[in-house]
Amino acid sequence: MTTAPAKPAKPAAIGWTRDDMARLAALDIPDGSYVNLGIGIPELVAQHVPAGREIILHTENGLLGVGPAPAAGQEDPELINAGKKPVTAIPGAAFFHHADSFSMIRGGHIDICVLGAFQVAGNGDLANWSTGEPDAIPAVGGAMDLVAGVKTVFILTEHNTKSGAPKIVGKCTYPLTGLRVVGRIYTNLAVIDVRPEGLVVTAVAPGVSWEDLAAKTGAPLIDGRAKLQAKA
Amino acid sequence: MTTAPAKPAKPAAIGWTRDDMARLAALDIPDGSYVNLGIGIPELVAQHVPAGREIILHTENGLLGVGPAPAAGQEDPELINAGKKPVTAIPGAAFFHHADSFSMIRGGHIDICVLGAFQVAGNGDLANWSTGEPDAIPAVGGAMDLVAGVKTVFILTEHNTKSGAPKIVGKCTYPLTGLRVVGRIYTNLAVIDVRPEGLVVTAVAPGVSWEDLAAKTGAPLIDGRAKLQAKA
Amino acid sequence: MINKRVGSAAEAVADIHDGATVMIGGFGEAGSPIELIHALIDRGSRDLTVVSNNTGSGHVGLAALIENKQVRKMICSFPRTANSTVFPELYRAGNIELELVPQGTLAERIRAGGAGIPAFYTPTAVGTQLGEGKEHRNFNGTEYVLEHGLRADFALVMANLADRYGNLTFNKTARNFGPIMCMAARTSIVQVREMREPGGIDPEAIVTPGIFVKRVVVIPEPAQESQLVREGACYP
Amino acid sequence: MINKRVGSAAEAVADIHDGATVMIGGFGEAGSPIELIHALIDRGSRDLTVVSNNTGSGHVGLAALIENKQVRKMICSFPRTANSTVFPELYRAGNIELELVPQGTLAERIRAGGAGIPAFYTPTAVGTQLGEGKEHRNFNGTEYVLEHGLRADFALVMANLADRYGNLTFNKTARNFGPIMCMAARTSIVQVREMREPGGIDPEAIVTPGIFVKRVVVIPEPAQESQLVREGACYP
Repeated sequence: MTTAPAKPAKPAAIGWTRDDMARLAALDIPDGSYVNLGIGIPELVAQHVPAGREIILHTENGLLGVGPAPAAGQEDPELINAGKKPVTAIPGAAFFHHADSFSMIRGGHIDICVLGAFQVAGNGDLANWSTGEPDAIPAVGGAMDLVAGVKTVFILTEHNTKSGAPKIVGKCTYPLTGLRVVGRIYTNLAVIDVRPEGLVVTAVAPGVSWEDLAAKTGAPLIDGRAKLQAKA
Repeated sequence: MTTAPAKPAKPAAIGWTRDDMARLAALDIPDGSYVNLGIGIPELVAQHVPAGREIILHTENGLLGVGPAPAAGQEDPELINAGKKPVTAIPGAAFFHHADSFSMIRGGHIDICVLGAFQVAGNGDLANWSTGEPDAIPAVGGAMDLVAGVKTVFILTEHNTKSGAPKIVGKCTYPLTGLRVVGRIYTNLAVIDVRPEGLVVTAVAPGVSWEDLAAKTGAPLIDGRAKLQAKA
Repeated sequence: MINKRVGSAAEAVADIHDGATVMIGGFGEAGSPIELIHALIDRGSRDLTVVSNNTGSGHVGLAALIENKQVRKMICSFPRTANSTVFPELYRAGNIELELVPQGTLAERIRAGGAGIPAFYTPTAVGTQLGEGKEHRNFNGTEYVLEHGLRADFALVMANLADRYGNLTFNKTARNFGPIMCMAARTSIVQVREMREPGGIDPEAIVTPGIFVKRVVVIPEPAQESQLVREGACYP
Repeated sequence: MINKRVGSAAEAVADIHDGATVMIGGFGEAGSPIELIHALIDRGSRDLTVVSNNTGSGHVGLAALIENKQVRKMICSFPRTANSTVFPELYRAGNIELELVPQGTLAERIRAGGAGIPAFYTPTAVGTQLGEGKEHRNFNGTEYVLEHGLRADFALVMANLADRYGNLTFNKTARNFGPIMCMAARTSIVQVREMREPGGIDPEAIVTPGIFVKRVVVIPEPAQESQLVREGACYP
């Protein structure tokens, strides 16, 4: 009898975990905000709202006041989020139709949305809906409406693609979702503000050097950490 | 002791009464129609819907399913019609806001509206919102929306003004409510269709001669009565 | 914890500044937020642009606000009232501006403002005085005019029920402009008859979701404008 | 007497002709009128233009309608589904057209169609592929694109309660596109779980007033699309 070959050890994750990233983003969401969370990593933000804060979650398919996921067996196929996953509604929730829902988005009533990204450019351009491959089925959903209408757009994403390419780039090569729309980027390596002067790094994950960060980023970065400390 | 001088006899009203006019208009409203009734004489139409027909009355201030006037003492200042008079709501009524209400109007969902008129021109132009006098306070309400959006516009009006001037004219001199919008006119003297070929009289009130009618009308009339009888 | 309730009408309108654009709900007296309007009279803000379907009755509510010379300009569809001479007199004397808008266009402009639509085309008013000077355009053989979305700094609205999130229901035809004005104003201020606990209003029956509401004041028994007018009341 | 109830889904869709534009409600399976769609498959109308947010799942409902080659063109925002290859295969083979519209623009175009607005400006998609070739215009320093109202010959919608006037309520997030599609279609056909007597639905809580509804079919227990997909069901 031979032993199975040992699996190669998973490389140690670099920087923050997804929960760390979600926690950082949640810390930046003021009490009382109306927030739309994109599908994927952004959904984790709901679990990290600091104690004592109340935020109201909007899902574009017609619900304000999204609650936690239902207990197993309690799912209702007519109570879902934009990712088509079962959710619950908090007491004080409201249901509405799609035109009203996107009036909230387009009309500037949603304070913050947290989205994923394929690419973010140094000027805040975002690409997160299509890889532009010739045989891809194009599907945009509400992404373009969200970035056009929501007051502040947070991006929550791994800093690099699975193949190691930077997601923060000088210029997006994928089809754009919106022009100059991103306000802040939370990755596993850093928190980066998109400002008129460029991409300003306000925090770097423990164990990540500035050189590491710069090497994994496709656009120039400005170190804004000292400035922050000076303020404090 | 002297007797009071006899009041001058009120001249015999010519042609149809207002109730007659409303009854004629009501006869032309198909079962199941959605109808908006203007302020004044048009309101009478509601009382003359033929037995066996059901029509749904819309009032632009947010109610579909207007019922009869409330009994004295039962008025609710928050349940009124576009003329700001107390009304009731039928079982099966629905309330909605102003943007939805005018979506019904502008979107072509109301089948018929019955309006008053200052002037109607031979081509169907309507003037019913302003006399254009320099010191008049202009007030349009929903009149322009109704004529622009409702499928069929009926006019219910006295044939002539109090001073005897024709209300049916070659060209409106008062500010217009809409261009080529009127479908049919019910007056105390006649029922007149507005058609591409001109104003076609389909009925004349008892005791009114064609010459009387023509003399009291400011636009050419086509006699459509024979044609109707030929059809029957 | 989110709690949009404020203690008084005075507190609710305290930041309405001179020169503000204020949408005021109501169709005639139905839905007119009379206590909020009176608080605005007490506040004394001047040079206001008011968006409201009418211009008020008698010498209370909206008519009193106008009579008190706080309104520079009215944007409305029907500024005539049987029982009020306040607006007509000021207008004839050239002391108040009027932008007359067809009622459906007014409603749609307010809704557009709230929905992030800067402009839209409508068939209403084509060929009339109220369409003159406006951009015209033909779509599929029909003429339309371009109209612009309307936004406001504040809205004063009367609703029926609210919860601390600002979710609202309305009462019958008092709903009228309230929901769309809440959408179109940066700060919407609502007087309601009653507060409920969250969940105390059926989430399927909420007419205005709380996201459109900034402040709620409870006025359990609002004054009835027509009764005040019959009594010859004047405010202040 | 007005009575919009018809006896069966088959009867309700019997006049949906070849070449018709059909709006179909639903966001994923929530609000998808599966029995009406299956009746349309039975009816066999071809060359349809379908306006719907998605393209269906598995081999039932909307996916089955597409698979049955009845749809010439889809107007939708998100034609990708984890568990359906029906649309992608036809699309890659060039056998179905796609007009991809951002979800909020799709909703607003439908609402505009129903509200008599032929066109409006929106900030969504400016600077993107989906804004290319569209008329652009600047209002107050911001760029917008012109979008056109959408109407349809028919709408197929799932609601919850109805009365004989066609007044409707919906259930939770199954409301989504239903109310606006009822507005935008010349003939809107609605399946509901239950009919009530007039007055049996609170007039303040009616979401879609009956004026927007032409026919109602009662399907007390509609099939659950995700369950059918799990079971590997195919229609017909």
